[in-house]
Amino acid sequence: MTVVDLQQAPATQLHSGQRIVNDFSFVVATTNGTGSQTSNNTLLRALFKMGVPATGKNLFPSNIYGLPTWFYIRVNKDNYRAHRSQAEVLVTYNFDTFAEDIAALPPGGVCIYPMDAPSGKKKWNVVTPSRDDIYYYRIPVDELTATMNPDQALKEYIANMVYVGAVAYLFNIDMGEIERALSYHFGGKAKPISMNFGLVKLAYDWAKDNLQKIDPYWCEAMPDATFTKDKIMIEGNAAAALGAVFGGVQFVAWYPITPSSSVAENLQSYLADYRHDEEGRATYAIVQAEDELAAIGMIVGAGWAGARSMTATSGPGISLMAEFTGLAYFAEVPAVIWDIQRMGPSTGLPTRTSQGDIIFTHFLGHGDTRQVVLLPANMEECFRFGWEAFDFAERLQTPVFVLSDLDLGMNQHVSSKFEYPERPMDRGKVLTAEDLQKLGGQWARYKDVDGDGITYRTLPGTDHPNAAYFTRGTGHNENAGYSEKVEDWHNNLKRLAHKMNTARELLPQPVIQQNKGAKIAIVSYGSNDYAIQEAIDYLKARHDLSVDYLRILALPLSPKVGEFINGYDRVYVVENNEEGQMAQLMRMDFPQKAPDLVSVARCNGMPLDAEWILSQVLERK
Amino acid sequence: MTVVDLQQAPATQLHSGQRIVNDFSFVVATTNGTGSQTSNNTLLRALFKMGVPATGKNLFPSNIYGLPTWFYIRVNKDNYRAHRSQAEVLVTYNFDTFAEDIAALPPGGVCIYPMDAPSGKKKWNVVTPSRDDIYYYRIPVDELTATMNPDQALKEYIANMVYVGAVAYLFNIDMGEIERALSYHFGGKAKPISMNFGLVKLAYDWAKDNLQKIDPYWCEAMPDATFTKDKIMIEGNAAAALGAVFGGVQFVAWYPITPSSSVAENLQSYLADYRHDEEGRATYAIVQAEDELAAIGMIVGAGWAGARSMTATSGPGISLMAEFTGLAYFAEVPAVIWDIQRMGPSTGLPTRTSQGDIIFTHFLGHGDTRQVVLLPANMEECFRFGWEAFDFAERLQTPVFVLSDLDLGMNQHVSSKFEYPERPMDRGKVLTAEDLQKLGGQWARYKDVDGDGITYRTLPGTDHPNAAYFTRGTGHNENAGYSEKVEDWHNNLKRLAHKMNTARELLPQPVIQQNKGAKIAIVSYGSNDYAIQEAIDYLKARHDLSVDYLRILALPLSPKVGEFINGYDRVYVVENNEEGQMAQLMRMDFPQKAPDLVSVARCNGMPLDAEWILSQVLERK
Amino acid sequence: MGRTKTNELGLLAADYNGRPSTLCPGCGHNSISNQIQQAAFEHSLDQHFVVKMSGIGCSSKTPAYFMGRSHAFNTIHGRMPSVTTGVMLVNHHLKAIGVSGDGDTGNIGFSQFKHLVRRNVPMVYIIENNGVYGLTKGQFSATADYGQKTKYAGKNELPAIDLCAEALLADCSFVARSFSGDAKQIRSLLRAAFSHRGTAVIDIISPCVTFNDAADSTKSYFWGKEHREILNEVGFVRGQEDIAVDYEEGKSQDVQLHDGGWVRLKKLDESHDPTDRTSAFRVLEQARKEQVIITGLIYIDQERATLVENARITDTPLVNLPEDQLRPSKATLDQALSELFG
Amino acid sequence: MGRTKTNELGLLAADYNGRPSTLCPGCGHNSISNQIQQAAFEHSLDQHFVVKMSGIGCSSKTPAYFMGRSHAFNTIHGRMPSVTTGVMLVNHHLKAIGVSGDGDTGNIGFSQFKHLVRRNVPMVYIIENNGVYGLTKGQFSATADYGQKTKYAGKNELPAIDLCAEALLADCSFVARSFSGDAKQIRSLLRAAFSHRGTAVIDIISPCVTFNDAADSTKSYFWGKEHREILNEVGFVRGQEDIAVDYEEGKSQDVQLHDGGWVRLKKLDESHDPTDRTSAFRVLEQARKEQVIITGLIYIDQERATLVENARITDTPLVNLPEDQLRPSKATLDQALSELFG
Ligand SMILES: Cc1ncc(C[n+]2csc(CCOP(=O)(O)OP(=O)(O)O)c2C)c(N)n1
Ligand SMILES: Cc1ncc(C[n+]2csc(CCOP(=O)(O)OP(=O)(O)O)c2C)c(N)n1
Ligand code: SF4
Ligand code: SF4
Ligand SMILES: [Mg+2]
Ligand SMILES: [Mg+2]
Repeated sequence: MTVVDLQQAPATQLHSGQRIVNDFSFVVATTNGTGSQTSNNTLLRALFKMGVPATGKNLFPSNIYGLPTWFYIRVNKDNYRAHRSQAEVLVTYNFDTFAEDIAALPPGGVCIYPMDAPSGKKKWNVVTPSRDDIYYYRIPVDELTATMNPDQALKEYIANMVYVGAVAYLFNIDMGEIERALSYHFGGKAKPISMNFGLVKLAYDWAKDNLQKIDPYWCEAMPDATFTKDKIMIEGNAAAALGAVFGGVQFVAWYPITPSSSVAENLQSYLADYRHDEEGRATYAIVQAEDELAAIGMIVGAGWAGARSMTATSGPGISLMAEFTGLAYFAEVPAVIWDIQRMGPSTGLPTRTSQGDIIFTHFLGHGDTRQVVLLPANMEECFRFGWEAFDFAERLQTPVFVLSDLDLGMNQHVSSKFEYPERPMDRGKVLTAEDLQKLGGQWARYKDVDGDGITYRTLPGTDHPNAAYFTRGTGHNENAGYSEKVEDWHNNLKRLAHKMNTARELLPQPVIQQNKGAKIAIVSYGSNDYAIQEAIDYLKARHDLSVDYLRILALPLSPKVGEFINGYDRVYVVENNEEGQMAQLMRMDFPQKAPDLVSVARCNGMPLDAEWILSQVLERK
Repeated sequence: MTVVDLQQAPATQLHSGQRIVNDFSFVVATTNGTGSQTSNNTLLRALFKMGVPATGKNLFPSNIYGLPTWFYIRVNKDNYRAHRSQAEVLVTYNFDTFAEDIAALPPGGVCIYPMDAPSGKKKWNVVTPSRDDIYYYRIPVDELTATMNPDQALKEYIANMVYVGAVAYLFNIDMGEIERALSYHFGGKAKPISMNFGLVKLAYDWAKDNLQKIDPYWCEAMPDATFTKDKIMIEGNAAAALGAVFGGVQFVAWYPITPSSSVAENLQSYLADYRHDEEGRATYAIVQAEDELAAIGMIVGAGWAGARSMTATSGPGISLMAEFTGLAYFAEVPAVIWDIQRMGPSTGLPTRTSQGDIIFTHFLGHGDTRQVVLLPANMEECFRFGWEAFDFAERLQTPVFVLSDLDLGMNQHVSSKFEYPERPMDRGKVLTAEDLQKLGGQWARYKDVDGDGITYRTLPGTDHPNAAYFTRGTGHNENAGYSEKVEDWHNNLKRLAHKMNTARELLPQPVIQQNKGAKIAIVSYGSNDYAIQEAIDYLKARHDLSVDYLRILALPLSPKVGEFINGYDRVYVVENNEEGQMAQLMRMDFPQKAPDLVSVARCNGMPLDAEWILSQVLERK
Repeated sequence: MGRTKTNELGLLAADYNGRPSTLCPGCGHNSISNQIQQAAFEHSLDQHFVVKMSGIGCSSKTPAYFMGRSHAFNTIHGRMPSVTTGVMLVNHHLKAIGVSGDGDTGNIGFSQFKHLVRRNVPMVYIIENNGVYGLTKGQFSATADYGQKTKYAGKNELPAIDLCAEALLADCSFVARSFSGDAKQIRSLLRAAFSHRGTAVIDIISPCVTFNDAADSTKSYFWGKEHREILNEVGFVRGQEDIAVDYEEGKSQDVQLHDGGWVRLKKLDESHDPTDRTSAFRVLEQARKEQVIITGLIYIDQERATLVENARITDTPLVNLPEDQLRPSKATLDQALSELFG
Repeated sequence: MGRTKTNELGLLAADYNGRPSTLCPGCGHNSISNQIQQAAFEHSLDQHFVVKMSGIGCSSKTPAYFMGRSHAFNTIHGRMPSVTTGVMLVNHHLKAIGVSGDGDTGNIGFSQFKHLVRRNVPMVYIIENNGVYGLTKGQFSATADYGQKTKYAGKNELPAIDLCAEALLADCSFVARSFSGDAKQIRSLLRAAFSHRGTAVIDIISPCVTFNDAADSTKSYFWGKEHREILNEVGFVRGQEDIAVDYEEGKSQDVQLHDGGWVRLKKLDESHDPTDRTSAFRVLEQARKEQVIITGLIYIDQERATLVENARITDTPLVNLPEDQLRPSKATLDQALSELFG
């Protein structure tokens, strides 16, 4: 990049004069730890309150301070909420990535950047952008910030409000809503609100006085639209935690790991708010364990003792939990494990999203182990599985993994208000002392009385002389006695397989979307949903191609998945990992249809986007 | 079982008078920790030296003392060496399993049992066997043992020699060979040899004087047969260890676990014998780690530093090694991990064999990890992979898992003498200081220079200013620098996938056995080989069914497997686990042929047997 | 008397039996099992509210051999502490008796052990310490003596970990040591431990008859040369009678093990103040120097808050709370949602 | 001078630089990186024979920021000890500098740490101890002070693990403690550690600017109420200047941290005999009682055999042995086979 002294940015008028309204994306390039999240969320929230569907994606580095961060805000009047990899409007405070950020803009794109040094460290005033086919606006970040006289320590933080003001002016974002958003952010505290909003207004006014709107992008309030009406904004990890609180979670053990920590941290704060008895005693316990081996061990212990227990982790933690979840599978102990997936292998990219743990988690544990997996796709399902996972775990007496991902977990998403659980808790087959009394003390821990593969258990502390049994990860007979007998082993494993078949029907069934006459279909799961919905619309609209769609909600796979795929010439299995892991699992479970499954898989740290899916379907017809 | 005083066992003469020679099985029922292994191996070895193919399988419990143990010896003149689940001749000292052991005999079977109490604990003298369609011989174990005047502590141990003598007489086993076998066992030490052989002879003579041979089973020396000529007897774990010693293993770290401990223990003793320099300093190091996490960590460190390093473990250890092997896969560090498979899930049955870790190990590590796996089928391959695994690990710069099993690892098998490695060690792509000098210091750790996906590494301690690089489990670019860039991530993962494709060709290729005109085939791997060979012979001989056979030696699967299976109407994938795990992997890799794969899988702790395989093939035509 | 005597719950000693042991005859662990069930009987422990917790090993199997009316969880190797932590937090009315081995606790489970103790999880934590891995046939554990030799594992070149000192350093609130043959001492320590609120660690030297068999180990039996010559396979186990000792507080006693080996035990007396942490350290350090095994109650802190207390949970154990205390109302959900941006 | 001075290898201080740090400005870890490279320069360490080992955490990232000409292995969380053990056994000519955090060492890696020390693996083991998990945003680690509060993690109800005492109890042969701001002391301890044969543990209190920010922590900065009101998100990090201290042996010094918090440091003097293990324990126990951070060389044992020595390996590092020393001859194989039954 040539460095010259340049007071004015080039501002060639390029667009045809047509306004592009509520259908473009912003990207805000900053560095992490500088407080830009407040500004970004403020913009997002203001748009949301204007009735404009807006989706935010935070692309942040795996450190604490000073490395590049990008925040994407997609504005879309049709309520498409998937990530778009192309942003038209760049706001940047990050000198280090300026060149690549500029290069990524489409022709006719917009770049907003400082004319002085917001952090006092970089020479924005001597930079020449490398392209002349985009619109530029320059803003005096430092100067305006200084006007507020902020505490030196807070200067960098406050400075972000300058772009909020400029963007509000340039793209017509409601200042009232911005104030509301800030007020929400600062919990109504007058001082920070006035300080921050003061600077927003200053910047807004400066922009109004000094900038000429030359680009075609506009936001417009959609007062009649229902996309955001009665909706909330929340992160998936908070939704999961809230769900668990309403699932009656009794015990949480965890070990910090990005991007799952906020599940536990939200649990901590929601539990503190909502789960005490009249005397203020907690109806839950939460432990930060010394590592993941201990976290999973604790929840297995708590689950065995009869509590609804959970942990949250990410890839490396899943690896470390293999031995214990194998035990829980075989000894039939309920437990709920949230895996907020990030990019692997290994430590990988801790702050990038992926769906890479599907196969590994489903088979987690040596020696013929199969784990139950739930696959939430949105905030509603994060909340729902938050409570429902306990029902499944206790009903099936097995670990239940909920595979969310960083995209769902750590981004703000618009959501319907969560529905209160529609049925009482299912605590599964537990025999009390009274039950045992009635049975004359006759029962066997691993005997399949009901024919569903699920047996009865007692909890420690059951006051009956026949209540006790011996729990073990070694081979056992129906009475939980140690056994090396071939028949005992076989019966037990057959029953476990049968239980997994029960699970196939019990677990959430796939969501199916069918049109008459479609010959091809997409199968997918989890956070890909937004992009797939959009891609299906485009395939119809642009290419007149009808595509049906099945979204998997759980593993082991429902027989409905098999029935569905049998109806199509070709089935595209779309997912966000390298291997095409779900396609692999489907090949295993539905070998007859394996030849017609097309794996559409990619993993680059970003959520999938509609254009890419569309192109894959078209390419591989 | 009725208990009466009975001096004579029923001895109905049932057989037609035809002798059944060298084609039947013994089972010796004792309790563990009583020293019966010496006796059993003595019989096995004597048969071997008589030229009679004999295969031993030890079925022992997961404790140290006093629980039921069965030792099977299959005698087969045609050299079929698979396990047979049916034994015709029972020798028992175990009162507790007497009833079930008797019940398991075929009509016309033989039962040899004490007439007094060998351990002084059980009332053998008052027992009535429950069947009258078998032959009985009773032997005065206690009385004969007492004659030798053994140290009280050794009585139980020595008493086992009584059945050796009786069996030798009844079934015509060469006493000279028995003495030789004992002499081998006791390392030539005169005192124990004479003590033990003395009792064998005493029992032999007693039997000669007191027992009338009434059953049809006979052993006969086969002086002209070549099945045992020039052969050795060895356990797979010893073969593996010996192989590793000749593979130049430099570092071993391990944590005890059945059935893998004897890999390390054999290593320890072989290394002590054969791997010191002139001054008696070790050319290796071996560490008993504090757990499997440390064991794998140590060998990853050693592999990174440039040493041939290995560990041996079993299922639970594999679970615990998931995180580290994911790191090694991604950071591209060589290491060799032997998994002597036992029955899972969880702690399962530690002393029973299985092939249950195939899928889990192949995908070991969260987030799109793929591991290289070798699958030895016999002693020759245990030895061979013992050294060759290092070549593959260093060539591919990745962990190499060798999946043996308890059947191979802990039983004595007849084997050809091992061949000395036919090529020098392949230490892989390592740049020395001189290499770097020549390159002018220009190199990049993760750059695919040769187009095979395998890149060059330097070792710590390379005396060149450009040698160093930074090894990490996080996303990295070609220069091993931390990178969150999409392109860097993609390029790296694509290269890793490419490397795995290189592996498909580099690793041992499948062993194929084809007959003209066969329409069906069996695919299998590992220790199933013996049973499959036998089943194929029977299918031809008894049912005139031609069956071809491919034995997989490595994962990821060779393209040859795909080519092979394309040639058949139906392919039976035979294996010793619950899920049919190899069938699943084949469905993944060869979806076009998935509909024609038939999974033939069973896991009951015993090696597969020919009759069962045969029945499965016939049933599922 | 004896056999027909009942305790406060009206139970016979036999009501505290478990299944027959499948350990080697003479294994120290069997003596400990006997004392656990005897102490439980004497203490009138209600078995229905006891959980027996263990890892993996010969020692970890023993919960099957005592108190058959109690729930038990034989978990995985080295991880009993975390499982017990979970159990006790969700049901603090239970009494947890954990049994572990020196390998289970000092090797693979070392971190869990230390962190459990640090958290002061209410439980009795018994280590049946033989310096070897019994179940996997005699390899050294981290508590093996420096320089110790066994015929299966050769010579140990590493210093022994002292699990009492480790517990103490991790702020353990009850630290004791005993010897498997000292029935009376074990029983009285167990009864004290049963009454303790926090983590009570009892490290019991418990010789492995089968594998820890060289003369120069503080935890061993000695087998003569003669025997070794004959027995060159692990497959043979020579059963033994239990060892029993009984000696006074403040005294030391040299105990001859079956095969000639000796251990020197020294029982703490009243001059030792078990509430003084510094002096507890000193006593252990002294014993280390003198190569004796100090037995008795080494340290106790009755004040330290337990993990359960710190959790400030309901008096009713969490597992016994009814649904309406676990699932907040619809109104609460509405409240929570209203606090979100929306 | 300074910048152009060369050491015995003819290298400039700058030759020991690494990549620019990506830690928070003012993070104690940065000061330590500087001292490591400075000490390495002064000590004329040959970087080609140094390996920089680490786990995961802000601290564990730092090997990227010093000595760019040395190989480095940034392993996985808490497992640096085992990896380093493997490295040093196969190439004992290397010098290993391990960097870990308190979470990495005291929590997830606790067992590996203790067992490494017990084995006396030749290496310098630096703990950059801030009482919190920096990289995952401020949760307490096991070294957090009892009762400590931070705005992100609330109040810590558990006793702190003292990693020096833990090392000592595990028979560590070199135990030292320092403070990230004490450049001179760190350098001299590092140079002593570089010369030590076995495991040299240096626990360096290294405040986390960003998360350990309540006044009542011995490892913390204090942020005023005012600030907290404005900043309710973790997303903002306030950079700071490094703290520097410099004081005499035997003296104590109260160090004011940027935001008002204090720590009291006390430097050991010559009256402390670092070869006396009992007195080392006493010094640590005393400091614990007085709530001061004792700094300096706490314990050293120059005699204890290292793991490498116990392994009795060739003088040539194993990795440098040629094929003919690694693969025995065909005759040896024949010999081995002939000893099998056959
Ligand atoms: C993860 C794992 N690794 C290894 C083993 C094998 N194993 C079983 S018991 C045991 C050692 C037991 O030693 P200790 O705890 O001292 O008990 P002891 O048998 O001596 O009473 C080992 C290593 C296992 N079961 N699980
Ligand atoms: C197995 C695993 N669990 C959790 C994490 C997440 N994690 C990364 S760093 C860290 C804590 C680091 O704390 P510390 O060692 O004290 O280093 P600091 O950042 O404070 O310097 C954690 C929990 C991980 N990377 N791997
Ligand atoms: S092997 Fe040792 S520890 Fe295990 S049961 Fe036998 S004597 Fe006891
Ligand atoms: S978060 Fe704390 S430990 Fe991490 S770099 Fe910042 S100041 Fe240092
Ligand atoms: Mg033990
Ligand atoms: Mg820290």
